[in-house]
Amino acid sequence: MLDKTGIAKRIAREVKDGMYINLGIGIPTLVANYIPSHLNVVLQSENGLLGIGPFPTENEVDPDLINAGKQTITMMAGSALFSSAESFAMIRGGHVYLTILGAMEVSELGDIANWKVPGKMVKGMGGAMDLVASAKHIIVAMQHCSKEGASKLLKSCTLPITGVRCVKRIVSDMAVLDVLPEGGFKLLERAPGVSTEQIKNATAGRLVIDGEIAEMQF
Amino acid sequence: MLDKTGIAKRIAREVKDGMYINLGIGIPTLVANYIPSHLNVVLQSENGLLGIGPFPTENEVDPDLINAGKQTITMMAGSALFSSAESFAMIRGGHVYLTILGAMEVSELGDIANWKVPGKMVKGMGGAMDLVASAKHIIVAMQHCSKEGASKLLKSCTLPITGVRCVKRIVSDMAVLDVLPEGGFKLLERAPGVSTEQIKNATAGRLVIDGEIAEMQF
Amino acid sequence: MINKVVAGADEALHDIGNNVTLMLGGFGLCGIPENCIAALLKKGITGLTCISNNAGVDDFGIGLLLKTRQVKKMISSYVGENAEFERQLLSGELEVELIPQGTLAERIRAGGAGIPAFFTPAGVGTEIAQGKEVRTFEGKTYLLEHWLRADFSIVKAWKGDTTGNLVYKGTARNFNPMMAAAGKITIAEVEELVPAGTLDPNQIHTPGIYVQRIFEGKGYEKRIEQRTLASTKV
Amino acid sequence: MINKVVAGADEALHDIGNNVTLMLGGFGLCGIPENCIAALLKKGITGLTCISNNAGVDDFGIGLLLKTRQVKKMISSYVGENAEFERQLLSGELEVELIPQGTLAERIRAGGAGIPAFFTPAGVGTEIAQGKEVRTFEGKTYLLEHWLRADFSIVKAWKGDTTGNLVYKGTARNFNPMMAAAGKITIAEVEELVPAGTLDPNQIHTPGIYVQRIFEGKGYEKRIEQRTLASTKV
Repeated sequence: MLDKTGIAKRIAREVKDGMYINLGIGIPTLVANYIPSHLNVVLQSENGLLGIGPFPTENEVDPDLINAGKQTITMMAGSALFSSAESFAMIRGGHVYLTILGAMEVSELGDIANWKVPGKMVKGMGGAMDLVASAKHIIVAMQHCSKEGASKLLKSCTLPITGVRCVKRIVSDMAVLDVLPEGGFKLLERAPGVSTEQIKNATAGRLVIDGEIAEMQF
Repeated sequence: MLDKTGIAKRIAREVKDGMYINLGIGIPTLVANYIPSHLNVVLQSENGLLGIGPFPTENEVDPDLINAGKQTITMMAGSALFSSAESFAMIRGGHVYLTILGAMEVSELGDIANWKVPGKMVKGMGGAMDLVASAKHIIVAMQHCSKEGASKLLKSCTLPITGVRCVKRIVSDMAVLDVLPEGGFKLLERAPGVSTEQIKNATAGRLVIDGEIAEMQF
Repeated sequence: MINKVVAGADEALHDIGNNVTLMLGGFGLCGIPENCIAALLKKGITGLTCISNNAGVDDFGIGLLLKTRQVKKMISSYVGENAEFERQLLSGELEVELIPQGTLAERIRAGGAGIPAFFTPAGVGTEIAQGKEVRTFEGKTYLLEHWLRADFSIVKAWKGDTTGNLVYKGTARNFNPMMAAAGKITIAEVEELVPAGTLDPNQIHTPGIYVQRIFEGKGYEKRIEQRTLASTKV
Repeated sequence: MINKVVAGADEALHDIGNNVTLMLGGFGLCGIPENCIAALLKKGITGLTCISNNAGVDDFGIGLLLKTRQVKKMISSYVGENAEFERQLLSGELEVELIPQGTLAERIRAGGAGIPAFFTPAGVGTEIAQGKEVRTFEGKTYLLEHWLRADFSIVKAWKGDTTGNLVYKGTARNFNPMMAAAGKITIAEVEELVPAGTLDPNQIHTPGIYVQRIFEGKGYEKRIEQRTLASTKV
């Protein structure tokens, strides 16, 4: 089983040279730490920045420079700042190639639910609905099952959804899976020490297993 | 009868302190020369400038600074430059209070025709359709009649129109007139030496004359 | 040029009454109009509909106006960073309308730009789509969304000049430029007010035409919600 | 960051073929991509659909491509500053689609921003409205207009950096920023190319994400259509 860092490390391997990427709050933010330094990628912050740099030192802290999670940040050389309208023009227009975000549930058709639990306090969708409706490629970072052991990879989402048929790939604590265009989770890799059988038992939606499934490499 | 300069001078009297104004090509451009210097007004150029200044001296000429008529210009202190999308956002959003433009015909309902003469070379509407569809107040500078003596203030336009029910006031070489909300040209002022009778004969659309009409003052 | 300068937040807000619709710039606590929020608090007007991406925290930003029950309704994309907000929402004292962030930004931009409605893909197939026109263009489905405008827009900039031209700094720009254009009356508070002609015309973020009143604010706190350092264990 | 630098116009246009749709920045002859126009001329590709506010003059700008009959169709708001254009139009050799300038600017902006359609008041009741959906919002009538996108967008900026960030100068900005965002491939030629990190991130007009290729142009003529001086009798 992967911990949060493990999920982030595995997702970092999906990053290719030249990509513009939006990282959601939580595990996705951690991905930035594991992107190989030889790759030239640009991280977008939907509150108005292309070129997120590392967290600041005490001296570098600027209250006028935060990411979408309201954390203090720095800028890379070659950054650009802009308004929220321009930021989402960029996202909606398909210019941000890859979106990495968390999910509470994903359906076998690629629907994602990650913004609302009815009966609990609702904080809002922020930019998630725009991001999942717009990005060319969407990777989800999530736990395969709830604390109670219930699968979060479902036939159809039980929670209110954030977007329809948009998730392309899932990296969970147990596996890497693709959402097939015709529906279904295609198992690509097992997390270290996790068996195909365990993944089968933890996946409520249709799971497609084609031949021998290798353990993931980092 | 007013010449072009006279029309421009009379229109300049319509300008009030604090106005943002778009001036069309031709006579409207001349209006800038006669706006009293104690008035604080800002001239907008739809190709991306707020704060048009006077024409440049030889040394000030900058090919990267032109107005919508492609003439070299200068900027006032406090100017702002922007894109064409922002410029027309400003116009469409009603932020530019007054538009002054030329017309080939105006109907008694306030329709304006000024972009196309069928059978002749068509140059395009430029920004005129956006301007007339958007400005809060529209003043037209025009000749009352064609060279052949045919009225250009009509019951309805014979040329393809630029906008419907948008003209509020007309300053012609013969008169100042308002377009009434219910339709009709209300005569407000006569040009020096022009009689009410002459204006009547030169106006094909419904002309409303209420009492004695004074000669215009400059 | 036209002079828009007023003495301060009280004068800028002199004609604002109960039950108006306000836009307030900022993302989280970054780029919020601190002086005007303090003046609204002092003025005590109520029944406000606030359009703002977030709702502040318990003791800062719009959170202050929530505590005093001056806000009737919030129109936002992400809220609930504070306990009082949650209490009022759950008890039904506060109305909340949640809008996807990009749709919120574009609806405000449309308000300023005279575009009454546009199509966007965000929220298709979700509960956000309920009651909205759906249409397919080139094989993809979109929702029709309408413009948002306000009685008053209150924005915060880094620098501004006497004619109302504004320049923002860093990610404090966020919703401020679109809101500046979407207010019937737009009030700008700036950290530094300079004479017309001082700012480079080529580098203006908000042209002065959108701003009716401007003043130099004071005592900016610029609170940080998540102070995260290079040395922080995340 | 990502390096977008190419050697020059020929390399930037290496994969452009016949019958593509091009956007070309500029208003009149102000802010036009002179180097790329020269390269297109040399390359001799034909059947071009050019989206550009104007069509140049007889011997400069897009007028050069008209003379060589490389342009099949112009989509513009104002054309006909040149005799050859008029001849081709009247003889039916050249197609022309005329669009109100603000609608043209916004349709291009929509193309880059992923908005397939929006409502605008320009052209209501005119021949421009023929075949278009008409709808009333708050008592005013609007037309539904669709986005415009291009296979290649070719823009001209004052300064640019190696990651594609652009800064324009004066009214040479005009259509360039929206076109930069609306091209599948966007090529930027700049008067001065600087290393990433040189331009102030707060003062970028076009963020580099929109630009795929950038180069420093040379020999800019910047012809003036109407040299009007303070001393000119207008």
